[in-house]
Amino acid sequence: MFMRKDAMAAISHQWPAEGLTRVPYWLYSDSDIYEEEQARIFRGPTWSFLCLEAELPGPNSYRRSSLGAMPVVVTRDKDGTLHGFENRCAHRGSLLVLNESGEARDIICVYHNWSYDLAGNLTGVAFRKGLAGKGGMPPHCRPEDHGPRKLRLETLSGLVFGTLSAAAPPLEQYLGAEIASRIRRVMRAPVKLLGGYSQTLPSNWKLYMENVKDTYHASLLHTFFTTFRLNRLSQKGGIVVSDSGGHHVSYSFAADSGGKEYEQAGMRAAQEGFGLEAPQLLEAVDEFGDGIGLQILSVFPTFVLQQTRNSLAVRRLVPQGLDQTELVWTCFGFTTDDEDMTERRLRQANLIGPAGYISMEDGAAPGFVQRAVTTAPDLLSVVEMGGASVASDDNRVTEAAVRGFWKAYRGLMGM
Amino acid sequence: MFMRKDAMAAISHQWPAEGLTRVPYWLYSDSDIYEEEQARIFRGPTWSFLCLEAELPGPNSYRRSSLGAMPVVVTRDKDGTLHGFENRCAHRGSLLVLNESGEARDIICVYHNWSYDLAGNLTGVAFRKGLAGKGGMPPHCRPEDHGPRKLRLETLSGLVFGTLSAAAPPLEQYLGAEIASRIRRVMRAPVKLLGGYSQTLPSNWKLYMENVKDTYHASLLHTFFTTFRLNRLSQKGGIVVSDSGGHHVSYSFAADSGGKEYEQAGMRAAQEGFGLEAPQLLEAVDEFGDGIGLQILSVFPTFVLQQTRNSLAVRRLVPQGLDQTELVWTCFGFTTDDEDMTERRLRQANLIGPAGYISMEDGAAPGFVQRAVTTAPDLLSVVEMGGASVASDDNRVTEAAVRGFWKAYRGLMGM
Amino acid sequence: MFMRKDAMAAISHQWPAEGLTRVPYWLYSDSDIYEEEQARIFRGPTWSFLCLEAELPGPNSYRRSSLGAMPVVVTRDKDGTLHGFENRCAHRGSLLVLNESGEARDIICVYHNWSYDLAGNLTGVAFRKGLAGKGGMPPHCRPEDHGPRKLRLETLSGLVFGTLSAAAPPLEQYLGAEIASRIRRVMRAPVKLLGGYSQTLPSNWKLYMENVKDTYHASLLHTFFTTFRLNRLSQKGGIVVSDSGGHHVSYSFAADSGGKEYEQAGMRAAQEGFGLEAPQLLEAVDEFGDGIGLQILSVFPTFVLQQTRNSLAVRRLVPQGLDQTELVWTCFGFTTDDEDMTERRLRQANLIGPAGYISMEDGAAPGFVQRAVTTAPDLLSVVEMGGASVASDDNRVTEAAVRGFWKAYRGLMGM
Amino acid sequence: MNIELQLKVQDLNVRYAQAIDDNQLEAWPDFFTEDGRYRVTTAENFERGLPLGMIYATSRAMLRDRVRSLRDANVYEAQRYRHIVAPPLLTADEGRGARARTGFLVARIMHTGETTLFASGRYEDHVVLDDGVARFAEKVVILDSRLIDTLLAIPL
Amino acid sequence: MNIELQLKVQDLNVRYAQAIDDNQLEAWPDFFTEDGRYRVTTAENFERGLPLGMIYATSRAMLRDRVRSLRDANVYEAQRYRHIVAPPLLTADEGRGARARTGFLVARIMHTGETTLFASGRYEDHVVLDDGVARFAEKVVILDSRLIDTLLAIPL
Amino acid sequence: MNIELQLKVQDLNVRYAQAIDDNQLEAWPDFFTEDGRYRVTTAENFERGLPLGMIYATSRAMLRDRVRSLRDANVYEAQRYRHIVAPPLLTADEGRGARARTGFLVARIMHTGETTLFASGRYEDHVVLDDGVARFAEKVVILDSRLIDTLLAIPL
Ligand code: FES
Ligand code: FES
Ligand code: FES
Ligand SMILES: [Fe+3]
Ligand SMILES: [Fe+3]
Ligand SMILES: [Fe+3]
Repeated sequence: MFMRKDAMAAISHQWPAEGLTRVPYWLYSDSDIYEEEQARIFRGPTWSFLCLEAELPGPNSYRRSSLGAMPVVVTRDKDGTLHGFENRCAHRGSLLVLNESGEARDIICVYHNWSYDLAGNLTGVAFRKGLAGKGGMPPHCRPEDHGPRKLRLETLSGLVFGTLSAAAPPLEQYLGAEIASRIRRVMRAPVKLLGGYSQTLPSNWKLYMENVKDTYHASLLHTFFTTFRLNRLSQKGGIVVSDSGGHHVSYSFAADSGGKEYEQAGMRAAQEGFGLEAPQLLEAVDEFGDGIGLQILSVFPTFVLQQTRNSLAVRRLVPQGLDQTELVWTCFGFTTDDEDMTERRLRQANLIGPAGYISMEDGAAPGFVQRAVTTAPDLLSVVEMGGASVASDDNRVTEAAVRGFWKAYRGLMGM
Repeated sequence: MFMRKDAMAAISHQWPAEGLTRVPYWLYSDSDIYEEEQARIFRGPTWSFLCLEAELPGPNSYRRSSLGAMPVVVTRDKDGTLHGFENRCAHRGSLLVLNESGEARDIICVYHNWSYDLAGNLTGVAFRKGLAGKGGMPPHCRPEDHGPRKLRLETLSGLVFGTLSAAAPPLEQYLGAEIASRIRRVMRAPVKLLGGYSQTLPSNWKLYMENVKDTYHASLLHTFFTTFRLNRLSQKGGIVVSDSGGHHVSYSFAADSGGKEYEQAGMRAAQEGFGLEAPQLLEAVDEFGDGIGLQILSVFPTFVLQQTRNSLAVRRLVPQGLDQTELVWTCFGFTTDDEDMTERRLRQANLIGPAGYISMEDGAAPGFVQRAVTTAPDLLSVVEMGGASVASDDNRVTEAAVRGFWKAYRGLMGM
Repeated sequence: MFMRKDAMAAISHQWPAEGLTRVPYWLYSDSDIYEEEQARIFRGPTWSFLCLEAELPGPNSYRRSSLGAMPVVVTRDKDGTLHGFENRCAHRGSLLVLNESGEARDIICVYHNWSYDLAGNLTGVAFRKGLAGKGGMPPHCRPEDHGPRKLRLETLSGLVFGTLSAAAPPLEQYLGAEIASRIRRVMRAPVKLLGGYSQTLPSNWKLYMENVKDTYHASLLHTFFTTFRLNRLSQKGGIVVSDSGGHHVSYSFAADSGGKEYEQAGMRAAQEGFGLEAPQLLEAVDEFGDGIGLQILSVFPTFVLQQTRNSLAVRRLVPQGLDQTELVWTCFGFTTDDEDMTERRLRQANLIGPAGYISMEDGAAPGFVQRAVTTAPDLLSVVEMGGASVASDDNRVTEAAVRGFWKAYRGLMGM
Repeated sequence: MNIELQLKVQDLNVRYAQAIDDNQLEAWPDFFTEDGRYRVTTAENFERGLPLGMIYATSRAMLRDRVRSLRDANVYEAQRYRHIVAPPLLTADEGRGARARTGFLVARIMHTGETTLFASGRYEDHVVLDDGVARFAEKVVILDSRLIDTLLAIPL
Repeated sequence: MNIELQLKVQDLNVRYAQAIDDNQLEAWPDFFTEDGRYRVTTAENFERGLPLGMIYATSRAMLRDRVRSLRDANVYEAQRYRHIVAPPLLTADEGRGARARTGFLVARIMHTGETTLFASGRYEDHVVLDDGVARFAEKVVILDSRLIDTLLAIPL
Repeated sequence: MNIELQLKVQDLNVRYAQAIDDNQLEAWPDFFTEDGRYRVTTAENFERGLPLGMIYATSRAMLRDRVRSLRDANVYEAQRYRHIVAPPLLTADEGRGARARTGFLVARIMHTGETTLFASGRYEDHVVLDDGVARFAEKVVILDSRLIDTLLAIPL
């Protein structure tokens, strides 16, 4: 009799014997996997980036964010303390907060006006005692026990992270010393918001995170990059992979070694460069004093901190299904910036975002994979640049950071 | 090895021990549940509202409707008798009727011209005997056995209901005497159609039905309502819940007790009222002679009969998937109405529908719940206003009618 | 406890005892079936039409096509040899080719610039040896083993077919002599492309293929056809069904027997004809010299070759999900055509395609079935015109070719 | 063809659409005469001669009431419209004004960024010169579809 | 810039679109000259120099035949269009008429209420004055997409 | 109301949109003055006074650089736009030019045929006469949505 895929899938869902150098394609197209990730990763013992502290400017303010697909609210109460909780009412489960952000002393659910303080505590139940002695809620009923799940919050240099899990280690420990110091390097002063935008990615969330951690593609996919020699693998630089594998840093120095490996390799990316008519686009200053012109940093599962010359941004992902993900960008400078520096950051913002000279391809490439591998669920992706290593390295022709992602992923998914 | 959600779901799908005062959120996000509901509820022993008799004006007329997601046809034959059947051809399963409504003496499937009478009986098979003695259908073949499933129809005061099930009790018994009499109260004369429209609701069908039966939200979500004192929980009124639990009536008298409970409770809905510049909008007459200004009546699973002052409407739901539902409105008056009464109904129609002052929120609130609970499948909704009662009551600060819905639902779903 | 659909489905998924004269509706609405078809039929031992040789005009050209839902590339190398392979990179699985068609000496994946020859062989891995002695790929790593799956290609009179399976018999054997000769009849000279377009069909792919093989519907659904007597079942003609059942030909001669069966049967399609104001639309020449005015030919699973008078086209299907399918049309003539013949083909193209006088209905009818049968998964479609035969016949009032489709389908699906 | 009038009516439509799309709801009633009529209905109701509207106002005062309700009473997620209005087709040019039929599309953009084709239809307008200013004595919005996604808060 | 002509051509486009959107198909052929040509094709075919059309007529009579077939012979679900036509770009102003290029969007509204962005593209028109009346001597509808959802019954 | 100017600005918009929709990107910078400014931002940034743009150019040279990058460096799937631009609302008529606010919709058509409503918003333009030719001294594209599907390659 006809043998059903369900059964077959259950059998085939074993990680390949090769380990981290191979990734099975069913991970991107199985809807059960997607649901599992929401529970085990995003609602599990991981820290998700929620927003910048600067996005909650004053007391009695709130903004929406998410823990994977789960909607959450981040608030700053009247004493300036930050709180985070699920955006779900204790009563019938309505969203508690509808606006992206705003100011409020308390939160009132629109559906039946149950009220909450900014810590997410249920403080009022409309007509709890009924009306004129009739109706209302029995004394033994404890709706407070069904309140929105509260997040543990920790902030690092103005970045707000949250988790639902008591089992998650403290944030600094989760990040490790090197990642934390690389975050501090960028977040060196109070943040001034410059603006934001989002992209809808036609792919599974993991494909975008792999792209971020994939130091191998940078100079090959982004040919503006290479053509204008803004960055070449031949430039000095390297990667850092955290012990957990889940976090990484990729960096390179601004100076160009002038290597000719590209021309020798004779690859598409090596077509001879032409000059910009308006080179001021790239005019940058070494604001961090260490000569590093590019630093891409990721924190498992879905956070990115980016320094592209003087253009700074944080990104976070919101999974919206098996093959759709929202990418949220927030660009910033520092309150200490003068006008020229702000203008510089805005000009260099031409390099990033959905229209960015060196980032537009990243919006599409994960989708190219999604479309090709859905009909190859039982085949394997090859992740063996730099061997099987998941360690830090002083070169970027490696997929160590991608393997690191899968190391952390497998641990959490129990695969 | 990796444990799959399917298996886990099967385990978690147990109704919580608290009974009707708790509703598990997986009911709104599990696609198997959706399929089960189609079979056990909509194609099971329930009566679904199909249309108004007035929507089939004369003999030899038809219109499309649905039994849950299943497309059906309702007809009035040449003798004026009403019939209902599945909108599916006996042959290869094409829709039999494409237009929303029309006139016809028989129904001919466009695909291969098989013909049916208005009772849904297969009356003709094109080339059944072949052509020039060749081809055609073997004598033993009985395509009639595969004809569209026929509905049992019953009408009550101009409302047409249908069921596929022989096990469904007679309509009046299904409704119970009190619900039936409340229907007759409104349907007091021959109907004159005023028009209709539909809404796409971004939520599971059950969330909208709960909203209808939720007498607790009315004055809290709809602040136009309270601000203009069109209805306050403090006004005299009450609810009726049928023995089955599945049907309900909520009603209130037009006069306002002038209570100040809102101000005391100090809730959002209590902002001090301002007057209308054009109060004639609300000018109404007591056409039913009992002082009741508002009566909302629902019949399990998906019918609503509404009297908002002089604005009258029927509503029915068409589930279109786990998280999308179409809401179909038909507004009417009576053939006995004079011009002023018609104008009054049209003016008061500003209160209802997708743009209605006191109903637009009902199009959105169920979606607020859908979006918040999808990532909380294993948590529970709290339905304990008015305790655990599922009985009629003379006040509306209760969720008894919502619990009644779940009482009927569990019985049919075998949960 | 609550019994889940999954379990029930597994039970109900048995082919009905009646055999090929009944088709269960769950075949069109079960997502596991869809996945199974991709593996067992499209990636299994069947030949899929990929493109016309004329669509790869010169050496070093490529174009995209598909094997079911699987994206593939067809190329013509510098020696003129045709190749076909999966459109998926050996590395991380990106689409290799993005444009619909073009010219190239080799194929370079945009993501990390891995390169391939036009046969789909991996020829270059960027930085395989690393950079300045660092990074790169270990010598033992054989990414070549993960290259895009190669297709076996065979061409017949300018039609290019491909399969992934070594078990598929040679193309001519797969088709059988009669189908092959019927193909050769039409493809009688080098092809000149006239253009193309596509349709999105709101239905499962099988419903469209059944429509193509359904010689019974032609004169009943398409009333332009009958009204203008372009073709009547009463005209001489017949069908050919291959031994496998999967392929078919339907043909009729241009002359009209003038029979009155329609009027006698008194069916919708028989409304008295009116003349065309501009009859030159239908003016045709007997270019094949056999008097056959209409020949529709299908090859399992998803290829159609069509001759409607002098209008010639190939069609192929691309399943895009359970209830969506893309239909790709390419219309052509021959390099030997003179201007009048080209004009004739273009004028008669008014008969075909999404706006075709006798084909527009075929874009919609499968969707009518899809919408009606989704809520009848356990009911059966009746396919008994012409009895249970799956044989060739000299009349077209039969569903033999449709039964033939299911004969081939069941064999491959193991049902 | 009266180019002056044609462009005057088009200009009225453009300003009307811009006011709504820029969330200038308070300015909306002023595009109507004091006793101006506004009705939103469906082509289905309109063609079947059924009088029901989704919104039905018979004076500028009723429009102001709706604006105040939308601002102070009704609950709906932050959203905006983008109207694209075709050039008007003047069907009659009366002394004091003109009858105009105008096709339109409206995209709705939610605060989440989600953009959908929310409405399409035509305006059947009676435009008059109200001491020099072109205003709507009547505006009937006839929607091609009977279906509204979620709710209709902002006027069309 | 010839404002008069510009607005005349725009007016022709608006009336053409309204006639179709109002289901006045019988009026459709009269927007063409007696030997007017009408062709619907895709940008892909057009740019590759391939002559195939989805609809191809070389006279008003052929357009009338299509209307009669749509009314009496063809089977398709009730649906309507809503055209939004940009202002025309006059590319040449010949003695008896003008060449105009005009962008458009068409929304399709099914009887069920479902609204989709059905077509986008441009018109390449040859407009002539046919005893005083502006008509199409040729109208080529060039669709941006090669993809038609379900079927193309009502003309574009 | 200055009909001449109104139509001049509209004509500029139409030619601008056609150039982009016809893939004449090389002609795009010439719609701007030598030191013309071009910025694409979101209504959210604009209303909150945040200066960030998705694209930000302060000279024709920077626009030419972008065109050359789109042609020679950037990787994106073949796609085209279809702009529908409303009539402009002239908000100020200065000596050398005008301030115009113009609503627009943009459909995006992928090589696969897939058509989506890609963008909606308004142009805030400063149009000047540059030795007789109307050009943009500044064009700010304010998108109604903060969300871009996949990427933004072709300018809006
Ligand atoms: S759902 Fe929040 S108060 Fe009822
Ligand atoms: S499907 Fe209805 S006649 Fe064949
Ligand atoms: S995915 Fe093709 S080169 Fe990496
Ligand atoms: Fe990148
Ligand atoms: Fe309500
Ligand atoms: Fe057909």
